[in-house]
Amino acid sequence: MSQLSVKGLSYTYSDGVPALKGLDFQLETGSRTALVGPNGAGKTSLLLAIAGLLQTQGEILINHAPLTAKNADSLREHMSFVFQNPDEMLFMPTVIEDVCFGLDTLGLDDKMALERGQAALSQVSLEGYEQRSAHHLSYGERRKVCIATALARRSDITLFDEPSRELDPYGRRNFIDLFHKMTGTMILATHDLELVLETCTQMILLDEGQIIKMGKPDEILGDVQLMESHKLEVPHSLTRHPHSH
Amino acid sequence: MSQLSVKGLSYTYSDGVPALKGLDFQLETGSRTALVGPNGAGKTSLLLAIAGLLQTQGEILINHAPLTAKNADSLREHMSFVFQNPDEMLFMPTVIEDVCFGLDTLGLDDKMALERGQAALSQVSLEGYEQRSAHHLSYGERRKVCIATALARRSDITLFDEPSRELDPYGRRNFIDLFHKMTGTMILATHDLELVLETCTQMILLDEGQIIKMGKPDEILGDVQLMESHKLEVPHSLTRHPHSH
Amino acid sequence: MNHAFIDRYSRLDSPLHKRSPATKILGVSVCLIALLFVIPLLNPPQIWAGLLIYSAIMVLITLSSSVPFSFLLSRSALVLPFSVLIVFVNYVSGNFSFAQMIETTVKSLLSIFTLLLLTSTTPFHEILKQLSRWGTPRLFIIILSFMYRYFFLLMGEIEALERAVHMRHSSVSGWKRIRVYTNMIGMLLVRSYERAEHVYQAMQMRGFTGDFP
Amino acid sequence: MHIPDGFLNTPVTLATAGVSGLTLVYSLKKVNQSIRPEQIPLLGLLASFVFMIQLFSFPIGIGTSIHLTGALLISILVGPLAGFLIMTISLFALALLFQHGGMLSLGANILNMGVVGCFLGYGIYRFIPGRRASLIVAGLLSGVVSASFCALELALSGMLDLSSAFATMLLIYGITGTIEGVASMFILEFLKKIKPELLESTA
Repeated sequence: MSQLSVKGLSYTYSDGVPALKGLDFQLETGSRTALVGPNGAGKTSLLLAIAGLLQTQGEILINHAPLTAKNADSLREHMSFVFQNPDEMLFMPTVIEDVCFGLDTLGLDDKMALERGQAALSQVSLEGYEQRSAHHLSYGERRKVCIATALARRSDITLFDEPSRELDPYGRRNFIDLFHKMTGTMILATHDLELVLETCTQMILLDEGQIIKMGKPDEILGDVQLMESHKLEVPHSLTRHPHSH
Repeated sequence: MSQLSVKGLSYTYSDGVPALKGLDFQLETGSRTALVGPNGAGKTSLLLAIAGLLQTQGEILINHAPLTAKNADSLREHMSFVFQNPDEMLFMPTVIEDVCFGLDTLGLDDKMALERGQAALSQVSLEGYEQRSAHHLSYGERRKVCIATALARRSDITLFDEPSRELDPYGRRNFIDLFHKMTGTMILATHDLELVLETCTQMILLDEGQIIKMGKPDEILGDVQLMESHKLEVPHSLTRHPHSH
Repeated sequence: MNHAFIDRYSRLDSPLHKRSPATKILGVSVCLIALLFVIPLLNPPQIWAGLLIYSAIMVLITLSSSVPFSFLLSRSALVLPFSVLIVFVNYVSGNFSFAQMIETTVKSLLSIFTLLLLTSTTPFHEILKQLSRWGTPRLFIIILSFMYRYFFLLMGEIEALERAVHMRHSSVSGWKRIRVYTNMIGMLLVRSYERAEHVYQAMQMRGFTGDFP
Repeated sequence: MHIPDGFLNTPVTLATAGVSGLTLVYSLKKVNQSIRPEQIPLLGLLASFVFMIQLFSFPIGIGTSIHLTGALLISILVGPLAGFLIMTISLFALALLFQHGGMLSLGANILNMGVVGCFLGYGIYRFIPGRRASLIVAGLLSGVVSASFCALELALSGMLDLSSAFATMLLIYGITGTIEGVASMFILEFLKKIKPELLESTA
């Protein structure tokens, strides 16, 4: 069952530079897909396009419904987006208000929304943080609040833009554990190729707005020639160790 | 010959939380040292302290001269700092103005400053970018401009805060190549443990404002117990590959 | 500048902190009106008595708040430069009444002290919520709460920009200083615009269509 | 110049609060009608921005320091009505959180900096042709008018002898206003180079 289907998707920045050039792919329900590519490949644009936040050409089907300017608002009810920069996602005075922001548009009353929000906070081990404000939290904690906002929505599709950026190895490990506990279809744009290997079952290699290859992460990331021709590197865990054999 | 000597260095944030607690270490001229530790360990505070940008307790000697509020300006003439976020360093309308900013205080006239700036831009392969605005460049290019500002100063000591953050593997490789071409004493704070192995000859493991260990990167980073007790992970290139032996 | 801690005592636990924001806002309003509108109606000796009684009340309230006096007094003293300026201008013009200046200065000190008791015992967002319950227009409250949220971020950015300048430039002065600082402000504005775009996208993702709760 | 509480008498306090209050009600109504949802976070960020630049003071001698108000710049960027709303909100927050200006004298401060800076400043800016000259004249005149209002309010409250105070205040605020105009000019030129689309709506 394909949950997301993209046909001939193109997008051009307002200065006329093309960002996405006719992409076609389908993602199954429950799949975990990494978007990988050099800076400027179009990863963030693709995530924004799927979320209906850009004016694109081509077709995007979400749960078989075409995404248009008109129904973007209602289709977004099935999606969550965890942005690169937590400070752009957290704008309410307290943590719990941030986590519950917008839950009313999903048809939840205040009490249900609060319960969901608290459950989400405890999933990211931030119980007791409800009344604190985001600007008093550490970077890792702010990232966790962002993930909690997505968890509280219980979306069919969750989009992550560079989730491990600026996290120390421990915070990154935490994220990976949480990611495995989450349900639904996940799409994750990242430069962290080791993260791809630990979290995703398939990946899309993007470069200059085009899909170069779609397939299993270890096969694509292990292909030295392919990686080098797209300004990437085979991650260490896939290279043979100098003193093996 | 020690170029930088730190004795009993302490720093407390304005809210009373201690950031650095009595650090002692010395760095030789031309050494390349990584500062490693979890978020909040005090890495950035230590870099800012060395640059004389914080009000600290204890002693910092740069080229045997004690750093004080009075001579910080003149000692900074021997130092460069590449910030975490390029947007915080680049605020002039054009790239060349950013690169040449402050070169006049090093006693260079406009013509010499311009030559130095252009030489620095060509070292980072950004010839022809002089009149562009840094704001319109890609992230990787902006990082390169930041490095060029440091190169143009030809400092004895260069400080880097998270230089590989947000760079794609290719941009990161570029940075490593440039780093090896640079001269002088280098101090580099990072979460990217593979980067430490590729660039530095020694490292300082920091946690909670204290030096846990100072020594060779492969020895410290390869110590599973030590890494885990400080919220870090042994980098992949130091772990034995599953199918070796 | 202690910017990160502008309401740093607002999360303590004291009898005054536990009072509802409504009580405290109303209380402060009544106090300020009494101090600035009612006391001045009295005859000169009574004015001094009034100010003395008012001060005593403030001391009692402060004692029940566990907010340090030193903090309240040092912040209240921020009004002194203005008083000094007015005294100076009046002194030059020969239109100088010592008693009047002391009275005015005491009134401003007490007025700031009173407001500080509110902001040091009530988190800012609680004040906003209460104002909103009393019918303050939505747009006013929204902008105010965004302002508070992003102030800390902007301060961090301006500090970083200043550090970047100090790092490369020992003494920026005169004309050049204006150029450098206006560039910094311009850069900050550009980034604010871009951040605002992203914030709006994040709001849209969570169902925001223009109606703010 | 933020007038603290205690310096204005009751009639002046009430009159200035009335004028500022009515302007606020009007601008809220107008902005509410015309605002697009995507502008909401922007207005908040700009309020934060004004709040911040008002905290940065430059010493100018004789124990006095000045700061920019940001009113002219903000009005050019988002229009005088939204600009006034942003100024009002920043001044309210400055009084509440930073003790810059009193709470009951807020009406007077909004009148001096918000009404004058946004409406008069912006009006002059639009009226005089030539961007550079118009900005400097707008800055200078709104600074002078703002100082006159401030002096007048203090004089009517019996705090100042109008004739003597006037010259000093006009001099100081003529300088401040000119600096405000020049700074706005440099900032707008920077924006024009880096992100010209910000100025399209107002060009």
